[in-house]
Amino acid sequence: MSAVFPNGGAVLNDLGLILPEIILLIGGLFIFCLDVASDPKAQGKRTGASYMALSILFIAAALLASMLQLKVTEPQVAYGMMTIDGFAMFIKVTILTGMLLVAIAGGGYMNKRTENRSEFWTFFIMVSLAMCVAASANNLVLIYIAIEFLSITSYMLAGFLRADRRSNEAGLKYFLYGSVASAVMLYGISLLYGATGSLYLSDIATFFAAAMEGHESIQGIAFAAIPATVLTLAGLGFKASLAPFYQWAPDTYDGSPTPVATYLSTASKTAAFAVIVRVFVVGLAPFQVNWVPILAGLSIITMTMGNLAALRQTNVKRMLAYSSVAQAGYILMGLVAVTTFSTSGMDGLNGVLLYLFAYLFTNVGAFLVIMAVEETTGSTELSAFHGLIHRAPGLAVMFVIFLLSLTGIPLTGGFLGKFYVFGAAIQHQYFWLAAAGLVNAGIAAFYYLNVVRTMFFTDDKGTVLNAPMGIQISLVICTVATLWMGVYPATVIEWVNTASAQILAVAQ
Amino acid sequence: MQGSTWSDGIVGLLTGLGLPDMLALGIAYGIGAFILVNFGMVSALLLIWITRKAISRMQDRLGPNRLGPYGLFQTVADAAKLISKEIITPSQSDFLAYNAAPILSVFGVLILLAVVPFAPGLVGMDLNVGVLFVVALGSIGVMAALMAGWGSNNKYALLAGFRVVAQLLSYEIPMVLSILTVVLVTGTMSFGRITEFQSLTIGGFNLGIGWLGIMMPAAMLIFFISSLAEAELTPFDLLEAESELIAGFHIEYSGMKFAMFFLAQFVNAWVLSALMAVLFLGGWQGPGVGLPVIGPILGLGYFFIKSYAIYVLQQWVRGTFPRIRIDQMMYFAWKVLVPASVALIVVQAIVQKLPVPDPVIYAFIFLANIGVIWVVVTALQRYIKSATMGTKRSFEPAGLIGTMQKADTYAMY
Amino acid sequence: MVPLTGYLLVGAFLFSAGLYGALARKNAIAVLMSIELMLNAANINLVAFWRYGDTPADLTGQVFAVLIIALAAAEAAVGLALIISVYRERKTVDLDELDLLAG
Amino acid sequence: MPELPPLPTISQLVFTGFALFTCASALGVVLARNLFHGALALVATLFGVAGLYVMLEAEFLAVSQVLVYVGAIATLITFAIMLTRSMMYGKTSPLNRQWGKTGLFAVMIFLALYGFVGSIPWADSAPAVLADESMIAALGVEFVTNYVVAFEVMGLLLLVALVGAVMLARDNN
Amino acid sequence: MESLDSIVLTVILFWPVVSALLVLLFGSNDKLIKNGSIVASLLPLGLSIYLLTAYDFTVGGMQFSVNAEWIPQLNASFHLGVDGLSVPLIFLTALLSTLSLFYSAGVIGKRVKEYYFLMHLLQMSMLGVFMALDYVLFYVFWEISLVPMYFLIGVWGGANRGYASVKFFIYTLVGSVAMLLAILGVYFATGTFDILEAAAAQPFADNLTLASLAFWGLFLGFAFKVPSFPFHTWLPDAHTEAPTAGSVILAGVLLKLGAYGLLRIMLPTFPNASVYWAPWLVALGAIAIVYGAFVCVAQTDLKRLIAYSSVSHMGYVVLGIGAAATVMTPEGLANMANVFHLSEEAVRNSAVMAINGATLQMFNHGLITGALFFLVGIIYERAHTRELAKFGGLSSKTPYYYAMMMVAAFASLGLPGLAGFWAEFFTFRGAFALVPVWAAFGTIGIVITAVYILYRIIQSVFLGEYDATKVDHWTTVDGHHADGPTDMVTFEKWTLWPLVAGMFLLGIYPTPLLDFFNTSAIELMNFVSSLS
Repeated sequence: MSAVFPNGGAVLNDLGLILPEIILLIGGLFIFCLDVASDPKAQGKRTGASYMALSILFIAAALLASMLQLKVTEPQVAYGMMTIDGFAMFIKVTILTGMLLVAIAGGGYMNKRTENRSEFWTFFIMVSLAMCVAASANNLVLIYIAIEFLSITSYMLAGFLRADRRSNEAGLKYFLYGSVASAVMLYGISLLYGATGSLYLSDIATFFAAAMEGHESIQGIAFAAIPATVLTLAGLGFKASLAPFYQWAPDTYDGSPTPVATYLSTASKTAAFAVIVRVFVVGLAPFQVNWVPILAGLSIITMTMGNLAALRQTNVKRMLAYSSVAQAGYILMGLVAVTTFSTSGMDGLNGVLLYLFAYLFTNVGAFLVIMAVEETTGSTELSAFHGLIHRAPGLAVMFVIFLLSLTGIPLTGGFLGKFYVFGAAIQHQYFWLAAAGLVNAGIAAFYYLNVVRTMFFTDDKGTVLNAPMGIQISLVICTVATLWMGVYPATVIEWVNTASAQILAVAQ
Repeated sequence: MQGSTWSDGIVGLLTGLGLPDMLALGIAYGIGAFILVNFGMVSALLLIWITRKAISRMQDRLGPNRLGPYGLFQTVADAAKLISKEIITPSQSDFLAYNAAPILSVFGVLILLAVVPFAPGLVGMDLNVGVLFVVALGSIGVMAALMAGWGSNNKYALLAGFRVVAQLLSYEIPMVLSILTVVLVTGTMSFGRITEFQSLTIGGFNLGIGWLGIMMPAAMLIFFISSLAEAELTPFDLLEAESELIAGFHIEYSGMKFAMFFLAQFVNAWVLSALMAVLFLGGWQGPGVGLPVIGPILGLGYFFIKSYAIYVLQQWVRGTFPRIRIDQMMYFAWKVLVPASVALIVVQAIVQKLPVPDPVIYAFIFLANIGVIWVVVTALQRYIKSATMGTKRSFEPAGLIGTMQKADTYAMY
Repeated sequence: MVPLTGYLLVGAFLFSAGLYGALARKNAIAVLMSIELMLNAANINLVAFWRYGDTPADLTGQVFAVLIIALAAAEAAVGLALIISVYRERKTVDLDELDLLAG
Repeated sequence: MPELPPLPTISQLVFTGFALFTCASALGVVLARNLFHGALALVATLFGVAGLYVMLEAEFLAVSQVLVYVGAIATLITFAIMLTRSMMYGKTSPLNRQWGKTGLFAVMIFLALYGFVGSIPWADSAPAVLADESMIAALGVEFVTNYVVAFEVMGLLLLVALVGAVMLARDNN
Repeated sequence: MESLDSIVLTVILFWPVVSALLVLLFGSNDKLIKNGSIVASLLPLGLSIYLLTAYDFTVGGMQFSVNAEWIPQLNASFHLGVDGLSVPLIFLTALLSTLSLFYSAGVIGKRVKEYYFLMHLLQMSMLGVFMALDYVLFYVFWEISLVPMYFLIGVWGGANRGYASVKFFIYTLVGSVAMLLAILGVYFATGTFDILEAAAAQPFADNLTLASLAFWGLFLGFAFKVPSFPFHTWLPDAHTEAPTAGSVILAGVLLKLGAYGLLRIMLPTFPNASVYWAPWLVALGAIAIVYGAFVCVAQTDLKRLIAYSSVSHMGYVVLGIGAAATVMTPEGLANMANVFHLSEEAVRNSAVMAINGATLQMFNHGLITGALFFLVGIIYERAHTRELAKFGGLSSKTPYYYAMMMVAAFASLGLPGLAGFWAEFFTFRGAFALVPVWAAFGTIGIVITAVYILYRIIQSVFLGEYDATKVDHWTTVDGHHADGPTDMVTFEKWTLWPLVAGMFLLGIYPTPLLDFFNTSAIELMNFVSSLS
């Protein structure tokens, strides 16, 4: 029973390669079946907790599995469509870590608010699975389907609290925006298929490379790559909340349940960037000169729009939503300056990965603080954070660390990310891009500090606030990771370099 | 489009006259379509007559018997009456939806006749995807019902529209799944090929009794039950339940428009019977169909006998079973038929991959079918026993329905 | 023979029309219908490109199209569920009236 | 429109018919004031597209299109329209405030695509395809070999979507 | 002592972190925190004195170096080292930190734990900047210093503290991000983050445009910190709102970070660009001197006045550095010699003198302004106002305070015999030889300084008629009601004496300090000569 696939791989051998996905698949179905099999009357808080524990277990197992593969030396292909390389594994580790943190912290939040606990946890694992698949996919069919899987599950999770009007609305709006965007992307993909005759990224790259060398017959057809690229980018940019397709993000993050918003703004964004990297750096590599200015422009618009909008917010959750839009702009900055054979250790791509990794812990942490405050005060307005240092010193201090990391202050992971993406821009002498980043750093600092001011610069003592255990655990992990990446980043950089080197080796 | 079919001759004739291929084919299909449509219309009269007769006998009365021999022309007279009746259009009805619905309804049924293989070589168009075609075009009927329900501007009609969607879509799934078991065995979706598959050649002579229904009784049963629901017959006639919805989605229709719905309904029931005959009872297969000249005629005869027999069986069920409630209807589809058919498919998919000769595989499939029937019946029986708390009643439809009312909490609606 | 461009133009038209509907219609269900148009546009492209491609034995376009049809079904199911869910709470599916989240 | 040769062949005529029908119905979908009529137009469009598939010799796809799109999606949409019918005969315009700008945008998109698509020298001759029967089989084989991951993920997606849709749409009681 | 030398910088640098953590962990008792912190801070102070004594002039250059692997992928290492420029500044940092902690023990009553934690962190970051020889490390410490300062202003500051702290943070952040971009540019040009190696590699030596971009990137970062005119607008707000100890550290040390960066990084790394843009630096410095002084005269708030005096005084530093920048290349040196018809040696000496003036000014300004801010704090604790108009005739009521203020103010004025004099002397001596016009313009500032020191501070606060009603509510330093101004108490005296002593000492005998600065200045000029 070892059918061989055209692009390599055999049925049983490849199972090991996609072990994280398999674990998640089993986990999701297991929880689902467990719920179907169990007595509906006996369900309650206890089952919620056990589903949560199971989910954490499965996600942790998948995380472990992907960590074991982190050191793959040679990119491998599973079932013809999934590339298992350092890049994919790093993204998977990032995503699964994020999901794990959200699960630990947000489980109680969701279990308390919904009756459909098994569905929530099933979807939660499935969405992790979708992101993992997206990180590995090397064929536009699979990329599209994985992204849709991720999106559709996310729509449902965003609108999960059916009785909550805000959640409802967030789900619907997310759905409508998202579906339009993915339809646009699909149309772009179809043109790409028409132009190149294949949906494998490697084939597409080969075709365009040939076209760039000027084979008469295909040069004309390669012309179609322009609308194709633009349309595809529109869809991918949507998932990564890049301008001008970011309007969904604040609405969705604001309205959806906080754990969902947390993973949407971190893990989901990571997956989206992973796909963008694969499509642009691998598939459209020969076209680099054409898409770099587009991406650079998008980067500037994204960070500026995000930051300017965030300035006006009085709701911290919404503010963070806009800020995460701005952060996407920074991440994109690294992608603008992808270099093959960089001797400086900064090839743009590792900047993106580092940023994503650091951003994950930081933003998850920030959202978890919001969740902790929301759990007690029921509000995410800025006023709910008033004097937090007296009410929950630990929370306040950790929040400051996350905010500083988002600002890009050294000794935090956020600085490392900014350092790398700025480095990439400088290396390619995109000074205007770097200048835009500079101005935006100032703008961003303003609204981040506004929160710090609310939390710290008062002597009023309010009611004491106790964060649930799960949130505390996740928060401590996030804090430690954020600081660790800031103080001694050598290990992470080593992983990231391996990951980016592998994908760049394919791309060049 | 394999093999020689009825259209070859016409096409050959026309191209001989100098017409382009496409045009010739178009004309040939046009002729075929004309014949089929008229067959459908006319057979509707017959079908209605059969129904009336069958139901009457079950109710211990004679049924139509005045007009023509055995009252055969009664339906014709009824049709004439309907045609001459006033056509009423409700105020504030949706013009487009209201008027298009009956047409679509008839269209959706008649177009199915195109893929029914009447006899060897005698099929409107032997599509490769004939099975899917039937399932797909079935949705036109759903749309028509929805349009009628919506367009009538009547709340009963609208409610019936909702029910149509719920019921037809629900039962479409077990139906498709049961068809899929056939497709799995035969490896084709063409009705012609499925029929051909059911031959049984012994010593060079085609006995024509390699019917799949023998091998797959469970699948056949599922198909039959689903087809009852698809045809909106009792016990699944909730769509027009007089006591609840007065007359269903066509409550506001009168005269010819009503007649069209009526016609569509009967023809639909027959088409489903015919499909069951094709899928499970060998279609035109029978002893002697392999013979040179007489074969096709025999085949036509076999086909009609089988399809009308099943039609009568449908009416029989209709006449004897009570109507079930909507939650029971949904429950039965989703929690009995779908799991059973899924189980069948899974078993079949695995069994067919076994490296053993075909007869062994068929034996396995047969056993699996029996097994599924046994499991379903046993489960239902135990369920009934536990639900009726000790009253010892054997498995019977009334008991089943009686107890299923207690299953409300688990119903989906 | 019909030129490939003909199919592509039908696709382009459906896409543009769908995009217009998706952006301009107020009713969420209408937006959903427009999205279906866009998906169909992509499907027409895929199938047309497959048919006119160099290697019709490579069924990529058709395979993708089939998957997209299935996906559209999933998307529509979830979308309508969300619409119903919102409608139940708000008694409207007019996007202009769904304004709890803004700013 | 594509430049037709002086004497259109039958297939071109049929194509033109289908194309016009599809496009007109599509316009109906986005412009219809009455949402229900929009849904009917959608059904018409979907049938038109199925016709195009038939012309492209993708019968399986055409039938799948009707099966899934008309049979499931359009029906569901119609169903939802009926459920939320209080919106139906609203006095207000079905279009939002940006309809003008959006319209211009859509026209520009179409013209841009027209420009691109029309100016690219696509291959105009189509090679012969596989015989129908073996094509469907080949399609099936593709699903379980080259596209097996996509196929499996798709299945999972359908499962999740189904469960989620039921959960979201279910009445609270 | 070999083993001590190899770890002394690390110990100095991280001891405050240890103290901070101890504060955090064992800080249940305010008194314990306060006393413990003061005692703890004696260790870096002692070790910095050890550095002063142990620095080997005969060898010169970077000593006590530590170079450990940190981020090997980027060639960034944990590289510390001190030379004649940084040793005195480290001492200054340690001294002012200890004094601030000591003084704060007397006046800080709320959120003591946080306060001391932040003070320790601040000390660590400032020490780090003076020690770092790696760009990444440098940047890390540089940027980190923002955070504790931000909190110090924001939590323990005056009424308008929110605004002031954010302004401080964002201005410096924007500047430092610009600096970061320049640092990255240097990295890509040289492939190393080592400050010394990068300077030796001379990035962008052949491309003035890029060099200028990097130069201005760096300058922006440093200028915001110095603060050089016109980047100074955050300073008055921050100084005014900060708590006393915060102001002291801010004025005494943080401003020096910028000037230190100019000398350590900017001049040697971009000599070409420095020469090219030197006139601008000089102009900015001179304008700052005059402008700062004029603004001082117009102030009504004592603390704000002293804050602006910092702008003016740091102008001397920029002027001196700018003057030296004109000769940062051999060509520049030759050119200058040519213009002024002097020997290259003489021009070189003038440059050394200008640098010496700037560095001396950095140190002395730390002492003097530190003292002045302490003094403002002392009166504020009693009067709860800093309005100049509300004071008058305090000389008779608080003679001790008056004396202290006189010393500090005259030192600030540059009275010979006190520390400030030498700095101004050397600066102008150097600058007159190199940039005579702007130097002459700058001297206007000295006159104006006299005006505001004598007239605004001495006259309006201490002399004239004492009117008890002008101040609403006098208290003693620990918050009890008082009928009028009370004189300095012991802990305040103890705080100020070291500084005042320093002013006298360095005013009379600046040589020991000058030795350090002169060494580094000469090394810098030697480096210049080595370029060719």
